[in-house]
Amino acid sequence: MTIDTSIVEESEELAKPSQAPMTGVVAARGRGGFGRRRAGGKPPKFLFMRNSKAVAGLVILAFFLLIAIIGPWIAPYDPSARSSDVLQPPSWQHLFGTTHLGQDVFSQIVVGTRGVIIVGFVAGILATAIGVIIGVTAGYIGGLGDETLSVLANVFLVIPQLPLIIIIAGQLPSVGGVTVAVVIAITGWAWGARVLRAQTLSLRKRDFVEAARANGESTWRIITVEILPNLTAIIASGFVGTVAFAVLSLITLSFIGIGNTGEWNWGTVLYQAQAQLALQRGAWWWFVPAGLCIALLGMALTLINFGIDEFVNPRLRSTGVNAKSLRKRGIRPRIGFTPVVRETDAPRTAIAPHLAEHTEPTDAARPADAARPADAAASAEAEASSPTSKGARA
Amino acid sequence: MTLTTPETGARRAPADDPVLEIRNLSVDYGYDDDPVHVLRDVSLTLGRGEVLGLAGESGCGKSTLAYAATRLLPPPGLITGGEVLFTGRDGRKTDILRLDDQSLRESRWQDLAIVFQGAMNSLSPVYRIGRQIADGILAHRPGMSKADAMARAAEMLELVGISPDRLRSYPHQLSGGMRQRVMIAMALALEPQVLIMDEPTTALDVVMQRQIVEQIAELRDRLGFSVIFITHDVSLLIEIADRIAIMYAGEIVEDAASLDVYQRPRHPYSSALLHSFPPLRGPRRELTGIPGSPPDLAKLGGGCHFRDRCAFAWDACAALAPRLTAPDVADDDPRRTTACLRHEPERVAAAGFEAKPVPAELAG
Amino acid sequence: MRFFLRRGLFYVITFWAAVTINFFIPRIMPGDPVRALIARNQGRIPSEAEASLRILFGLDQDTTLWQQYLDYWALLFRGDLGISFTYFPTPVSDVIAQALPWTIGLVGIATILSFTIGTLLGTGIGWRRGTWADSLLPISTFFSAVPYFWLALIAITIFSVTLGWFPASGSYDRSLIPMWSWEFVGSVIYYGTLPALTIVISSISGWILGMRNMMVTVSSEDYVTVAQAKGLSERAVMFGYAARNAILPQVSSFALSLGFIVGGTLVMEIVFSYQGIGYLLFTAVAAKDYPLMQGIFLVITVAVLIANIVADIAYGILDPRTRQEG
Amino acid sequence: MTSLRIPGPDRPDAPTGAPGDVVLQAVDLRKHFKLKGLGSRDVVHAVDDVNFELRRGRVLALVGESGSGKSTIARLLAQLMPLTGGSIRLHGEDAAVRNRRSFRRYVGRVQMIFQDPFGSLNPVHPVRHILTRSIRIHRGRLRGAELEEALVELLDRVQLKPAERYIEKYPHELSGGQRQRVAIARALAADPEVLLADEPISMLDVSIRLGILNLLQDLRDRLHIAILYITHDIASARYFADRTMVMYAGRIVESGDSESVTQDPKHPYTQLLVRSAPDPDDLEARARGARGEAPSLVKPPSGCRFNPRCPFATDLCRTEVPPLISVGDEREAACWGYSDRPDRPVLAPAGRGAERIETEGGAA
Amino acid sequence: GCSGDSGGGGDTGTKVLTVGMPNGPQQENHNPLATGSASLSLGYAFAVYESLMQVNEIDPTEAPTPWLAESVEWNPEYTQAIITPREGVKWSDGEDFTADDIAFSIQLRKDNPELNIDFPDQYGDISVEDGKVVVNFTTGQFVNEVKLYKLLIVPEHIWASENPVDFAGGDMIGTGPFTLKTFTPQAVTLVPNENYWGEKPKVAQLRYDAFNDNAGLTTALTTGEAQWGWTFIPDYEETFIAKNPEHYHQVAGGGFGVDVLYLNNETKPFDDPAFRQALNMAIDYADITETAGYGVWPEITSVTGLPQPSGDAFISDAYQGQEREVDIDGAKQVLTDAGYTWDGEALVDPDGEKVSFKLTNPSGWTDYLDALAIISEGAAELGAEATVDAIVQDTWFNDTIPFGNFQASLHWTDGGSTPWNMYSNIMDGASYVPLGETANWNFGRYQNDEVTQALATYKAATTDEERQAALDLVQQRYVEDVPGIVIWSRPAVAQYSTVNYTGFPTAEDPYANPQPTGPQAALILSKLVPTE
Ligand SMILES: Nc1ncnc2c1ncn2[C@@H]1O[C@H](COP(=O)(O)OP(=O)(O)OP(=O)(O)O)[C@@H](O)[C@H]1O
Ligand SMILES: Nc1ncnc2c1ncn2[C@@H]1O[C@H](COP(=O)(O)OP(=O)(O)OP(=O)(O)O)[C@@H](O)[C@H]1O
Ligand SMILES: [Mg+2]
Ligand SMILES: [Mg+2]
Repeated sequence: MTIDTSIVEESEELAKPSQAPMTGVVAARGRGGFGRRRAGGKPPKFLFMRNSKAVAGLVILAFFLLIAIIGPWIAPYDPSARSSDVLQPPSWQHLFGTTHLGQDVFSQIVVGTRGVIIVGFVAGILATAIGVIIGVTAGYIGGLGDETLSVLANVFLVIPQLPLIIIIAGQLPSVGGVTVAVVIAITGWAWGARVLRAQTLSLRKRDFVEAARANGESTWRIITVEILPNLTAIIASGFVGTVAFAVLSLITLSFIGIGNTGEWNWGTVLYQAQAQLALQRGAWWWFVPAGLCIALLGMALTLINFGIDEFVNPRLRSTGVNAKSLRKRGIRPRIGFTPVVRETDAPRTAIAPHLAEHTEPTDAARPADAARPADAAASAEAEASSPTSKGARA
Repeated sequence: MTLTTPETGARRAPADDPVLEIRNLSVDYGYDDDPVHVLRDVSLTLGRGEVLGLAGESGCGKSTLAYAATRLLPPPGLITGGEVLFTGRDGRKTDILRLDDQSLRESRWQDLAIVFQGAMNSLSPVYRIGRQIADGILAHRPGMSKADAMARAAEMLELVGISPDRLRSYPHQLSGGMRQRVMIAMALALEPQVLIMDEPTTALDVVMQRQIVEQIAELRDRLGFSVIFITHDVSLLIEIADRIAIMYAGEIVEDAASLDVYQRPRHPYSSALLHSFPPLRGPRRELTGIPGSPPDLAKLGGGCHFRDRCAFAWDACAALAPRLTAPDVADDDPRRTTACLRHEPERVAAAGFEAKPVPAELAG
Repeated sequence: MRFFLRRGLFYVITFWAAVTINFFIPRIMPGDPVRALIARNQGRIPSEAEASLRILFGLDQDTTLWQQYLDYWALLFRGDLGISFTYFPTPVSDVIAQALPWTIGLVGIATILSFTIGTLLGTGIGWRRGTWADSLLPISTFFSAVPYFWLALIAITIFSVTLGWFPASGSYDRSLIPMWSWEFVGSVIYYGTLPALTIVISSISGWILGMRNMMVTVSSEDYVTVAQAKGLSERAVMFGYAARNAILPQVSSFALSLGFIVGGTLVMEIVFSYQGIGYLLFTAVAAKDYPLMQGIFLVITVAVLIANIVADIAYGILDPRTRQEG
Repeated sequence: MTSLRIPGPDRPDAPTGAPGDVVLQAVDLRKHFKLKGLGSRDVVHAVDDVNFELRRGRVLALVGESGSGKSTIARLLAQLMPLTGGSIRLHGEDAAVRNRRSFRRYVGRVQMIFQDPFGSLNPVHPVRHILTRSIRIHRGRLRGAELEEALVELLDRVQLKPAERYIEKYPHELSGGQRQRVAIARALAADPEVLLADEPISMLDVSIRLGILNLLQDLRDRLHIAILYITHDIASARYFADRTMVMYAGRIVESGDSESVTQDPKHPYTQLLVRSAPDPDDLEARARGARGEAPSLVKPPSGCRFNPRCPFATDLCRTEVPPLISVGDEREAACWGYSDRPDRPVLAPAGRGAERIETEGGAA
Repeated sequence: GCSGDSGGGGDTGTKVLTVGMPNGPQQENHNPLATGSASLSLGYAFAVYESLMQVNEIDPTEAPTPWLAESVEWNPEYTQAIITPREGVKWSDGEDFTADDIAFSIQLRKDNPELNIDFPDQYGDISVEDGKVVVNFTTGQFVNEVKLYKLLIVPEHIWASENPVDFAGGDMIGTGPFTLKTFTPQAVTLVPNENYWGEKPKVAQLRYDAFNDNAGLTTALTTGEAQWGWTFIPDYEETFIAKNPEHYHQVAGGGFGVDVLYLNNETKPFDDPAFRQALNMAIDYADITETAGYGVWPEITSVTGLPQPSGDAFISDAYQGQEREVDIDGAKQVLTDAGYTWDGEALVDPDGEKVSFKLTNPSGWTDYLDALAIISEGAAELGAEATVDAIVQDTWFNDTIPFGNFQASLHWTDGGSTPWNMYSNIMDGASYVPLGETANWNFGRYQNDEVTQALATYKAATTDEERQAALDLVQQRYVEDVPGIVIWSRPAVAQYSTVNYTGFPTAEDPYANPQPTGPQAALILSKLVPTE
C-alpha cells in the first residue's frame, strides 16, 4: 500500500519544495546565472541511457519482457501438467523444483511472467492515461473545474487503495488479469493526476506557455504540444511507478485469494504455494523464486525511476564515476569542502624558507592557530615556486 | 564618500600588503576523465583594505574563482592546483587549500566571509534571521552566550540599517534588499578581513542596488576589510572598486586600477566590454558590442580564447597563449597587467610570428 | 480566512464523497451477508438457516437504496454506525474500537520507526553522496520491491518456526489478559516485534529515498553553502540546515502516512494473525458486512482527513513561509 | 474589428501608413489583481489610469523599478489577461477580443517578446517547430518549399544566418542572445504592427544585449513596427527609445522624449532613478542616502504614491493624486511641484535634486 | 514454539488445553444461539451449554447417548418427541435444571425465527407434561431427528428476561463441564464447572485461541501452540504429524457430508446421461482424494456415492460391494453406444459437435480446483475438452450456482444423519426450479418423479423397510443416471495433540465427532485425561 500519498493541496509557493521528494522530480531550471542555466537546460539526448542505474533497470525489464513474450514457448513443461515428481527440490529436470501436483515451478514462473507484465503495463497505461487527462486538464483549466477534479482525485486518495481494489475486484464477474489491471488503474490514477496537476500548474505560468498563448495557439494545442512533452519525465516515472504498484497489487490480490488463481502468474504461484503451505513443508523452492522475480522486476522499475529522476533533476545525478574511481583519485565529493587534487603534488609541500618565520604562532589570542601550526607549515609554501601545472595542461 | 580614490598613485599597491593571494588556481568541473577546465592558473592578489572588482561576462568563471578560493565550490567542482594564501592580521600566511576540515571551519567567516548573489537563497527559510546570524557567531566564539550572540546580531543589523526588531523575522518576511543587507550583516558579524561578494546586487533594481553599494562602502570605511566584488556590470564596478580584474573564459585578461580600466583599457575584451553598454549621461557614444559568443569552456583550444571575437587578432593569437604582463604602453601604471599578445611583442617575435603593435584604441 | 474556508469546504466535500462511495460500493457488490456466511461455512450451516439469518440481520425488509442512504446519514449524525453482521449483535463502533488500538499501536510504531530510521539514513546518504553510503539504496529498494507478505512469511519461517525467536502469530500471549502490567506489555512488545520489523524493512526505502533526494536537492541550495561558509560544524550544517529544510515534505507525507495507519496493513494482520482493523476490513468485505465495512471506511477516511489537516498544520509549523504573519 | 490589413507573407516590408501614426492606444488602463486567501477583498493595484500611444516606427520605453506594473501593462496589451478598467484601441477601434478568432486576429498584429529567453522557448521543441507554428497560425497552412523559404527569411530577419545552422537546434543548444532572437523571430512571423518587448535584454549578458537592441532598432526602422520597450535600465531607454515613460507603483509619473527624460528628469522619482544608475562618467552626480522601498500596492499611499519617499512631499502630495502636468515640450510629469497650486511643494532645481534627496532622504 | 510453556509445560493440575480456531479475533458475545457469536465461532459454547443427546455421527446406527435428556421418544410419524430430562443436573449458578428449561429453549427458537436455524416453520406446540417435554412438529422429522438432539439448552431463569437475539450471553450460565473465566478477542479461557452433574472434568483449563486464517492455525498446531482444532492441512502427514508423530494426530469422523460435482442436466454435454455416466467412469477418484485432498477427505469407493463407514448400513443390496473404478474403455463403450464418435482424439457428440465443457469454481478454493484439474484429465481421456474456470467466489455463489450458470461445478451437500440429505441435495425434484431461477439444492436440475417421490417417502415413512426401499430406488437412479458425481466424503476432521491430554476420539475408537465445535465437545472433554 502506498503510504506517501498526500492530499495536502499545494499552496502555490509550496508547490516546488513539496513536489520534489514526492515525485523525485524537480524542475532544474534554477535562477543561478547563465552558466548554471545552460547546465540545467534540456539535457542532451541519450543521457538517460548513460545512467548506469537506468540501464541496469532497463536490461532487467527487457529480460522480463522477453520472457513474457516467449515464455510459453520456452517453458520446459506445461505449467499445469501434473507429474509424478511431487514436491521435488530444484534439480536439472526441474530448475525450481515441483509443486504438490508435480507441476514444474520454473515453467509456472516463466509462463506466469506474461500475466504479470500484462497486468502491470495495462494498469500502468490506463492509470497514466486517466491521470494525465485529469491532472493536466485540472492543472491547466484551473477554477471550478480544477477544484472538482482535485476533489475527485483526493477522494480516490483518501479511500484506502487495497481494500477498494478488493471490493471492486470482488464485484467483477471474472477476475482475469486484464480486469484486475483495470481495477488497479481505476484506483491508482489519482496520485499521478495530482503530481501532474501541480506540475501543470507551474508549467502554465511558464513564459513559453504564455508565449504560445500570446501567439494565438489553441488551448488544446497548448496542452498537448507545449505542456505535455514537458511532463514526459514525470509521466514516465508515474507510469513506471504505477506498473510497479500494479504488479505488487496483483500479487497481493492473488495472495489473498482474489484474482484468478487459474491463470498463471507469479501471484498465483505464490498463492498456491501458500495454500499448500509450501514453507511449512520445507518446499522453499516453490515460494522463493516467484518472490525474487517480483523483487527483481520491482527493483528494475525502481532503478528506471531513479534514472528518470536523475535525468530530470541533474542534482540527483550521481557524481559521474563510481565511488571506486573517486576513491582512487582521492576525491570525496562534499558540499562546502571542495576536494583539492594536485596532479603534481610532490614538489609543492616544501616550506619556503622566507616564510618559515610566519608559521610560528605569534598571536596567542587566536586559539585556532595553536591547532594549526603543522598544517600551516605544510600549506605555506614557496612564493617563488613556479607554476607547475600549466605546462601539463596546454 | 566614494570608494575610489581618484588618484591612482595614492592607493596602496596590492602587493605591498596583500591579504589574499590566489596563485595559479586551477579548477575543473567533473570528476570523470573528461572534466571541464574552468579556471586555468588564475592568479589574483587582494590588498588589505582594497576593493577589488571582478568583471567579465556570464559564465567566464567569476563565481567559480570566488567559491574555489573559499573551497565552497559544489560538486562536481574540483580544485586541481594552485594555492590561496591568506595573510592574517599577524602576518601569518596560511594556504586555505591545504587546511584540514577543522582548521578550515575555524578560519571561515572570521578570516574571510562571502555574500552570495541570491540573498533569497542564502538564508534558510525556516529559521529567523537572528538565529542565522547568531549561529555563525557562536560557532566561532564557543564561550559566548546565546543572548550575547543575539545582541551582537542586533548590533550588526543596525549597522546595515535594519531595525533590530527584525531579528525575529523570517527571511520571507523581508524584501530582497533587506535580505541582502542581512547577508552583509551576517558576513560582517565576525569582522572578517576579506569579504567576497558574488553579484550581491544583480537581482535588485537600481535604487536598491545603490543603497546596498553605499552601505558596503560605508562599512568598509568603518571596519577596514577588503572586498572582492563580483559582477558583470562594469559601470558599477568602476564606481566602487579600487582595482578591477577582467575575466574572460576562465582567465584574467586585465588587472588594473578601476579608472585605468575604464579610461585606458589595454585588452581588446575590456575595451569591447566598455563599448557594450550605453552611457546614461554625456554624449551618446558609439556602441560596438562584442561580436560572436563566448567560447565553450569544455572545448577550449590553445592560443588566445578571445581571438575569434577580437578585432585585433592575427595568426599569432591562434598559436600563442597570452600571458599576464605589464602593458606595452609607455607611462602606464607599472602594476597593471593585461594578457594580450599585442602587449607581448618579444614573445610573439620569439615564437616566429610577426609582432604587431598595440593599436591606438588600446594605448589611449 | 478564505483559505481556511476553502480547505474546510474541501474537507467537507471529500468527506461526503468518500462516505457516499463507501455506502454504495458494498451495496452494488453481488451477494449478501447471509449467502456469504453460508458460502464461507461450506455446508456447516444448513441451507435452511438462510431465512432465519435474513431476519436476524434485518435484511428481510425491502427499503429503497435511497432510503437506506438517507437512513445511513441520519444514523451517522447520531454517531451510530449500525450493527455488525459478522459479530452480530455487536455495534460496529465497538468492533472497531476493539481493533483500532492494536493497529494504531503496531503500525503506528512501525511507521514512526520506519520514518525516523529512514529519514536519518536518507539524510546520511544524501549528505555523503558518492560514497559507499550510496550502496544502501539498492538494498533498501530490494526490500521495498519484495511483496510484503512474502517477506513476512519468510521471516516467520526463519525467525518463528525455525529459530523460534519470535511468536508466529497473535498480538500477545494468549494466556494473558489485557491490562497494564509489565508482563502483558512485554508480551505485546515481544509479539509485535517481528510484524513491526517487517513493516519497517519493507517501507523504509520510501523514506530513505525521499529524504536522500531532498537532501541532494537542498544541499545545493545556497543557504547550505552559506552555512558551510560560516564555519558551522558538519553536524550543524547537515542537520540544522540541510536536513531541517529537506525534511519538510517528508514530514507532511509522514503525517499522511499516519492517516493511512488506521487503514492498517491488511496483509500484515492476515499473515501474523494480528488483531487489527485491516483484518477486520478484510473479514467485513468477505462477509459482505456492510455496516462494518462502512464503519471502517468511515474511520479510515476521517483518519486520513485528520492526518491531512495535521499535515497542513505541521507544514505550517515547520515552514514559516506558509504562516501568515507580520 | 475590421482590418484594412491583409495578413500574409506577401505583405510588403514597407507597410502602408506613415511612421508616427498611432497604432495601439491604451486608454485609462487599469488592472487590479485579487489577492488570494484571507477572504479580504484586497486587491493589488498593479496598474492604474495609464494612458499612452504606440506609434508606427517609434519606440516607447517604459521604465520603472521592479514591481511597478510594467509587465502587467505588456500583458494587458497582449490581451493575456482581462482588463479591470479602461480600453485598448487598435487603430482607433476598441480592440477587446470576444472570441478565439478575434484573439488570433489581434495577436497577429500585436506580438509580445518575453523577458526571459530561457523560459519563453519550450525546451522540447526545435527552432523549426517554434517558428513553423507561428507561421502556420498567422499565415495559413504553408508547406514544403514555401514554408522553408518563410523560415529562412524569418531567421534572416533576426540575423541568425545561415539559417540551416539554427533551424534544427533545440533552445538549450543556443546562447541566450540566439534564443532571444528566435523569440523575436517567432513574434515577427505574425508580421505584427506592434511589438511588446518586456525586458527583452535584462536576462542577457552585457555583450549580447546590444545585439538585441540593435536588432529591434533595425526592425523599427525597416519594418516600421511600433515597439513598447520595457526595461528598468534607464540608460538603454535613452539609447534605444524615442519616448520614455516612467512608472512608479502602478502609475505613470513622467513621460517625454528619452533624451530629456534621462538628462533632465522632472519627477523626483525619475531623478532618484537616474541618479541611482551607476554611471562611471559622472561619479559625483549620484543620489545618496536614498532609503525606503516601493510602497505596498495593496494599500497604496494616498495622494502621490511616491510621497513617503519623496523629500519634497507636502500635505497636498499626501492627499491628492497629482495629474500628469505638462512640463515642457511633449513632456509631462505627475508631480504637484509643477502645478500652479499655491500649496504645491517646492522642488529643488533639477540639477541639485540629488543633494536635496541626500540631505532630506533620511527623514523620509 | 514460542509459547510452548503456555500449552506444553506446567504441572498436571494446571495444564491448559488450547483449542485453535481460524476465524479471527472475536467480539464478546457468548450467545450460544446466535450464528456468528464468539461462543459458536470459537466453539466454547459447547463446553458451557449442552445438548439433549450425544449422537455419534461416525456411526449413525449407534443409539444416541442420553445427555441432558434421559431419553427422547418419537411417535412413528416423527411428528412428536417426548423428552425426559436428566435428574440432578444443576446450572452452573446452582439453580436446578428442569424440563421447563428444555421447553423454554425450544420455545425460544420457535418464537424467534432469527434463531431458528434447524426447524424453520416446523415447530408445533411445545409443552411440559409430567416433567417431560412434549415437542410437536408440523412435519415428520425422521431425517432431522438428530438436530433436535443437538439443540443447546439455556437456563430459563436467566434468559426469560432477555431478548435472546441480542443477548450477549451474560455470565454464561450453563450445565456444561466448563464455565467462562475470561474473554479477550484473541483467547477465551474456561475453567471446570464446580457444579457439573457428571464427573468433574480433568482438563484444568481450556482455552480457545483465535487465529486469523488456516495458515496461522496450521502453524500454531504444528508448533504445539494449539492442541486441538480443525483445519485443512495440506499433506498433513508431513506438515503436521511428522513434527511430533507420537503426539500429533489427525482423525476423520464420519457423517454423510460429501462434495459433489454438480452436472448441469439441462445443458450440453451433461443433458445426456450417457456422457455423465462415461465421465463418472473416467474420473480417477483415488487420485483426486490422494492429490487434491491429500487423503484428508476419505475416498468414496461405493458406486452409490455413499461415504463409508457411515453409509454402510444404507447401501442398497444391489450395489453392496460394488466399487467405483476408472474404466476408460468402458466409458468409451458407453459413449459409442450412445452415438458418440471421435474425430482423432476429440470426442464428437451425436449432433456432430465436439464435446467440451467448463468446470467452474471459485478461485482460491485450491482443493476443489485441484480436483477439477484431475477431473478434466479424466475428461481428456475420453476426448472431451474440459477447462477449469476459476471465478470470483461471490459470483459463483450468487449467480453461477443458484441460477445454473455452469456446466459442472463442485459443491458440498448438507450432512445430516441419514443419506437423505446427500441424495436430496443432488437429485430431489422437489428442489427443482428452471434454469435461471434461484435453486436451493438440486443445482444440476435433475428431474425424475420417481426419485422425488422416493425421497419424500423416505422422509415420511414410518418403517425402516419403506425407507430402505425408497433409498434403493434413489441409489439406482443415482448410479444409472449420474445426476451429479460425488467425489469424496467430507467428514468432520480434527487435529489434536496428546502432549497435555489424551482421550480424544481416535481412528480405533471413534466414539464421537472429533471436532471441538459441536455438542460432542462436552462428551470428549469428559473423556480427556492429563498426560503424566
Ligand atoms: N556543474 C558544472 N559542470 C560543468 N560546468 C559548469 C558547472 N558549473 C558551472 N560550470 C561552467 O563553469 C563556467 C563558469 O561558471 P561561473 O558560475 O563561475 O561563471 P560566472 O562568471 O560566475 O557567471 P555568472 O556571471 O553567470 O554568475 C561556466 O561556463 C559554466 O558553464
Ligand atoms: N497574477 C498576479 N496576481 C497578483 N499580483 C500580480 C500578478 N501579476 C503581477 N502582480 C503584481 O502586480 C505588480 C506589478 O507587477 P509587474 O510584473 O507588472 O511588475 P514589473 O514592473 O514588470 O516588475 P519587474 O521589473 O520586476 O518585471 C507587482 O506588485 C506584482 O506583485
Ligand atoms: Mg556567478
Ligand atoms: Mg516585469
